[in-house]
Amino acid sequence: MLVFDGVTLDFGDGPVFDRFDLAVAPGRLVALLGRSGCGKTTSLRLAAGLVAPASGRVENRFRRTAMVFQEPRLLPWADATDNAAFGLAALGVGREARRARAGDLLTGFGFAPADLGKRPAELSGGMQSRVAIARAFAVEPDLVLMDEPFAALDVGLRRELQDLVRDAVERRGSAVLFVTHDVTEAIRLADRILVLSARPARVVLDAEATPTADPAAIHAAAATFLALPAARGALLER
Amino acid sequence: MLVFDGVTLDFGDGPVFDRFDLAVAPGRLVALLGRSGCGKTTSLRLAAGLVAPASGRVENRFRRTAMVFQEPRLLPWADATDNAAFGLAALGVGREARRARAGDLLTGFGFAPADLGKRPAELSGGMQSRVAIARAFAVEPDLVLMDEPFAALDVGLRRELQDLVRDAVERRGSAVLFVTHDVTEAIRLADRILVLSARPARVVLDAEATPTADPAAIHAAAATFLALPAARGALLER
Amino acid sequence: MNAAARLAWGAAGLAGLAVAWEAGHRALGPLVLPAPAETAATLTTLILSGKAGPALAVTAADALGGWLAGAMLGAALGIAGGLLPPLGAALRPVTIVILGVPPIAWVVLALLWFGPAGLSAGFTVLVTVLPIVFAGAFQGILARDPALGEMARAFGAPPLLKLRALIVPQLLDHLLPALATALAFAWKVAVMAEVLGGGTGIGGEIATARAHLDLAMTLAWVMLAVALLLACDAALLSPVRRRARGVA
Amino acid sequence: MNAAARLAWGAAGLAGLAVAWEAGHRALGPLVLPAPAETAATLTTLILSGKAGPALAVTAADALGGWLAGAMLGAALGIAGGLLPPLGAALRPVTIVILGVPPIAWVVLALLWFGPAGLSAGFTVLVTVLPIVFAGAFQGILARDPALGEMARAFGAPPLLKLRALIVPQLLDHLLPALATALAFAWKVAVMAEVLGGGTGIGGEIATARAHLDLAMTLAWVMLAVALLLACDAALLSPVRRRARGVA
Amino acid sequence: AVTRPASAHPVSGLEVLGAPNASTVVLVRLIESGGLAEAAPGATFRLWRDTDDLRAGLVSGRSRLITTPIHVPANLANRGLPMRLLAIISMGHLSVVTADPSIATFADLAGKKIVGFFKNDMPDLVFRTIARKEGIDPDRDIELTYVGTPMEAAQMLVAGQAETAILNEPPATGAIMMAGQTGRALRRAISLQQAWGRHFGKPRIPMAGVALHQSLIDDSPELLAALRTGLAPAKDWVLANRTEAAQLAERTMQSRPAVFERSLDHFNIDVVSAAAIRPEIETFYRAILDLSPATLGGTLPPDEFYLDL
Ligand SMILES: Nc1ncnc2c1ncn2[C@@H]1O[C@H](COP(=O)(O)OP(=O)(O)OP(=O)(O)O)[C@@H](O)[C@H]1O
Ligand SMILES: Nc1ncnc2c1ncn2[C@@H]1O[C@H](COP(=O)(O)OP(=O)(O)OP(=O)(O)O)[C@@H](O)[C@H]1O
Ligand SMILES: [Mg+2]
Ligand SMILES: [Mg+2]
Repeated sequence: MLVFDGVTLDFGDGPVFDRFDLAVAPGRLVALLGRSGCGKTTSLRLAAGLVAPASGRVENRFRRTAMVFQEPRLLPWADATDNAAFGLAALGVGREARRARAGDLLTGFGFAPADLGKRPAELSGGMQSRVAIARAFAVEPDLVLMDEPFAALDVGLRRELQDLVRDAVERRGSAVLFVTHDVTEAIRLADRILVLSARPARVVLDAEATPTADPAAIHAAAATFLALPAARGALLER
Repeated sequence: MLVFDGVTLDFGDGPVFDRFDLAVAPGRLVALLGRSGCGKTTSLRLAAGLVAPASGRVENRFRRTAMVFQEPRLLPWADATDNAAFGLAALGVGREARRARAGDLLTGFGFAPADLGKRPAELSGGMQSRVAIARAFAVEPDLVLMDEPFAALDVGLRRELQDLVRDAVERRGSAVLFVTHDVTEAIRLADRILVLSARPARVVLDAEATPTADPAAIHAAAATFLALPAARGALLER
Repeated sequence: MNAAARLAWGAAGLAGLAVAWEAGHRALGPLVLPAPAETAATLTTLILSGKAGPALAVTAADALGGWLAGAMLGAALGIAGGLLPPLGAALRPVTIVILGVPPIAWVVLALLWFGPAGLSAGFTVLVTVLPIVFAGAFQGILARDPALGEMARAFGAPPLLKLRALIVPQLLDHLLPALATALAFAWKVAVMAEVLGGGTGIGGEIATARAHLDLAMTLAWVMLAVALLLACDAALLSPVRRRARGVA
Repeated sequence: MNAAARLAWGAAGLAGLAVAWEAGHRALGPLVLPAPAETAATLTTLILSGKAGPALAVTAADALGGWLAGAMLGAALGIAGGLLPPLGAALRPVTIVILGVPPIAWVVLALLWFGPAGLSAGFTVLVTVLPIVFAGAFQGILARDPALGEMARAFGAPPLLKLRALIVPQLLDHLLPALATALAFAWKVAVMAEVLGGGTGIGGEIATARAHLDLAMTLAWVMLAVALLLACDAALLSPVRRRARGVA
Repeated sequence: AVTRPASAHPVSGLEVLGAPNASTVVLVRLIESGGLAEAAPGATFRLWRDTDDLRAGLVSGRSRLITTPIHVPANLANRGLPMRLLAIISMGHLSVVTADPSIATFADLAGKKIVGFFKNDMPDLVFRTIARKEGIDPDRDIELTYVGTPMEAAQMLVAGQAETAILNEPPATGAIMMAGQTGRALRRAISLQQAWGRHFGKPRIPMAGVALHQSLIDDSPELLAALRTGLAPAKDWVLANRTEAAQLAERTMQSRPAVFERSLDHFNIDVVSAAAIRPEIETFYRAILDLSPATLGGTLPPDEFYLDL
């Protein structure tokens, strides 16, 4: 269970959060939507314990948390495999074993054998994203914090990885807090969709949802969703 | 006019381009689609003269080129305004004038006054993207090279900025080479859509298009587009 | 950490050093290590008697003049060498040689060119400072982010803008510590050159105090030199440190 | 640029230095600057006569021993100071003082602790090397990318992994040039300490050559020390330089 | 030497370099009393710190008149610099100073720890020469260690870090006085001059002198004449006016007057023509040549090296 309880946070130019509440239970994928700069990334950083709230409480009772940052955040001096294996290294997995596991994951994500040894500067943007995603999933986390993880990926890869995430939720019972700008992606994946207002962030729409892979259903739902005044106000209008 | 004529390029692990041709005329927005790692970013870097082809010719006859990189590439020690003003500084515009112009642009992109003085590390991902976009448009370029520029933006901002790009094409007659993963975005914006194959990159689909802002028309066209075997093969299937 | 806290901790560090000195004095006796208090008293007398001023002016001119010249030359060569790899590869071993050659090898040259009193101490400082600053500038150029360089090229930034907005801010990361180290060396080397040289400045006074077997006096002069070094570091480098990366 | 080109350019730089030396010799005469050829001949004789070996061993032990000890202490303190800001703020002025105090002040202490022969040259080297390496390590820690640190925290990386995979590779950027500078200083300071001290090692031989007013011999010994320094730099630091950032 | 006809032009801008050695006070007195004012108006005086300083002064032509340990001009003459030795001004100022009551003669040094200075330089060579003559192998029979300068050796003696050291003047006097203030008894146990006398004839060592560059003699015979007439009276004045001499030394050579005055008894100043005691000088040079030929540049200096006072 991940719980935000009355969280307040201010970077010095007005509150980003003001008594903000949130809960994510195992086996649930919660999608966060909201305009740029509203506090989505900050909420993930709070969840990961990278910033502490000024007041209120953040409690993460999951055993193993992993994070996909908005940027890849790869070690520039390590190759793709070692980067993908970083989380495993943090768990104490031996070098050979972790490289094998990371290599398998990356190959599954469309890496050619020659790409496995490339350093980040030699990888395309989407390849870097995939390394960052592999790094998170390699540790088989109970809670995955994902910050627009598929923004740099083409349609095909995006679908494959979306399926991977759903799979983790359904088969392993992982919890996912998923930030995205893409309403169709949220509808495709989420058990629950939260729309945040501009700063200070408040939940203006909290909708239960049923994940689906059917394109027609997704587009229909997206149109309906964006027609809701709360979503419209928070996502489209100035 | 931007012309690629028989361009070949190899980073040492097989060719990325092998006798690749491309032309972008003034007043035209050409969208590039293709799977991750196929060479889209590399084609923009060739156009900007940041890499030279091993053989073949890249000719850029536009007077003023600007680029929006896949990552923001902001100066970490400069604030948002100075970063957005960098292109103007390169043109020799005085400090006050360029900061004023950059500040106006950023405000137009949804920046609050307090955000103008923030350094990149204090900006959200989407805010950094916007600074990079402002940096490019501030110089009123004839040719804009854009690498997934709106991937980190919410629906509302994305639409606004898409309109800005179309505006530059239609009113100023700028040319745009636009890399995106989002088929609906390509359909919304492009005069011509190119789909690249996997490495070595080849144009597998070359479609003239008519830009439109009507959501229904866009979704219909996107479905039709993805039903084309060439697009389907290049974008969705492994 | 804010400036006040940094200052307080710095003072604490220096106080620790003074305590160690006092302990050494108690353990070894005044003939080996005079008491800090006695040394400070001697220093006060020196300052009040007006003897400190002129010596200090000479040493400061030697140290700061040599540092400035060496830093400018070293930075210019380091930047040029960093931007032009063949030049850099050619200069690197040369600067190592310059750094590694003990002063005895060129003291005759310096004395001949600059005379015993005049500039020879400053020249020795220059020769010490140059390679240190060269290494810092060179590394600063090499370590810069290529992604930002590409961005600047894509926007056709002229060389001067690149220098000001990209190269210098990244350079300072490496250049500032090199300048600080070089500054400390400048004081030390100036004093040493004076001790071995024409007998002017603080070094000359130290040589005399030593000839008199007067340890407290020797240490008082050393203390003066070190105090000036700390003052210089605070006055010259702290502002740059604060402004670093603050360039547009 | 590949290793061969770098080597060639480096040799070109050193050749330029030799040309300057020859020109100086022609202009100033052998009493000021002996010919490079004469010096090289003297050096060859020295080596063949077997006098060079033992002196060299003593100096190498002084220089490398002091360097190693100073580098380890300096790096440890620098890393600790970088990771713990108050400690860093306290240590910085202390290291500046240590750096800025002229060797004459240390000589008394060194003589006392280590006697006239033994370790006093090594100690002087340590005292010179420590602050240089401290500054490099300190800056290396401060300059590391906070985004990567957050990433490691998010994955719960244990301290050792952080050190190995994140801190060290970023550190090397600053630490390696500091180690190289310190190494050059180590040789120079070891030689100088021997010149001023008990008369052992290359420095002792230089002191003797100087007492004989034999400039060619003095420079031959200096050349030997510098050649060793260049060899050391190539042997000790180049591998690390090549491996830098190659850590998992 | 060929001397040109006397010129009427005085030498201007002459920088006289004095050895960092108490006997230099003789030449200083000569300058201060105006003895050179006519031949070399505006002559300045400065101590040289090491032979590099001296060499640069001589090569550049700034300094052509010096006081110096006498092996230095001989060495330079052998290297092609036309140096001439005019007079000896110090007949030796080395002694073994100790806190060890058991040391009275050279033989007592056997098995002891002794601190020396300027290894392989003249003081060391003198000590080694005498030790050999006394039947002591300085490398085996005694534990000889070296420090850089006499000041450090004196410091170690005073601080009790060493029991016995070879010292020159005035550090020997300074060490004894300072130790006395703290109740530590130091004394001059052995005069190296006396020891020298036992083996080489007279109990004195011609150690320091006044030397000139040949070009100075050519340019200004008047200066040479002024030196010839003035040096001996300058010495006499120093010996007769010890307090004033000490003050003079303080002003021009940064000595401590109290130490200097007491040390006067031990640094054996005298003014003797170089040509007149050439045999004694050559005895000294030969002794050095035996031990370390390079110190003199390999051979004895040529005949024209020695000038008459
Ligand atoms: N400097 C380099 N060294 C080696 N290989 C490189 C380098 N730069 C790019 N590549 C390779 O070239 C190929 C094309 O890269 P590019 O960045 O153009 O892809 P892209 O189409 O932009 O992909 P994405 O959609 O993921 O951004 C990739 O396989 C990449 O690994
Ligand atoms: N270190 C910081 N210092 C000051 N302000 C900060 C800092 N980090 C974030 N902010 C501010 O907090 C707000 C929320 O930022 P956050 O990164 O959470 O936005 P976001 O919702 O993730 O936006 P985006 O969709 O653009 O990524 C922004 O206004 C940003 O400027
Ligand atoms: Mg964000
Ligand atoms: Mg790309």
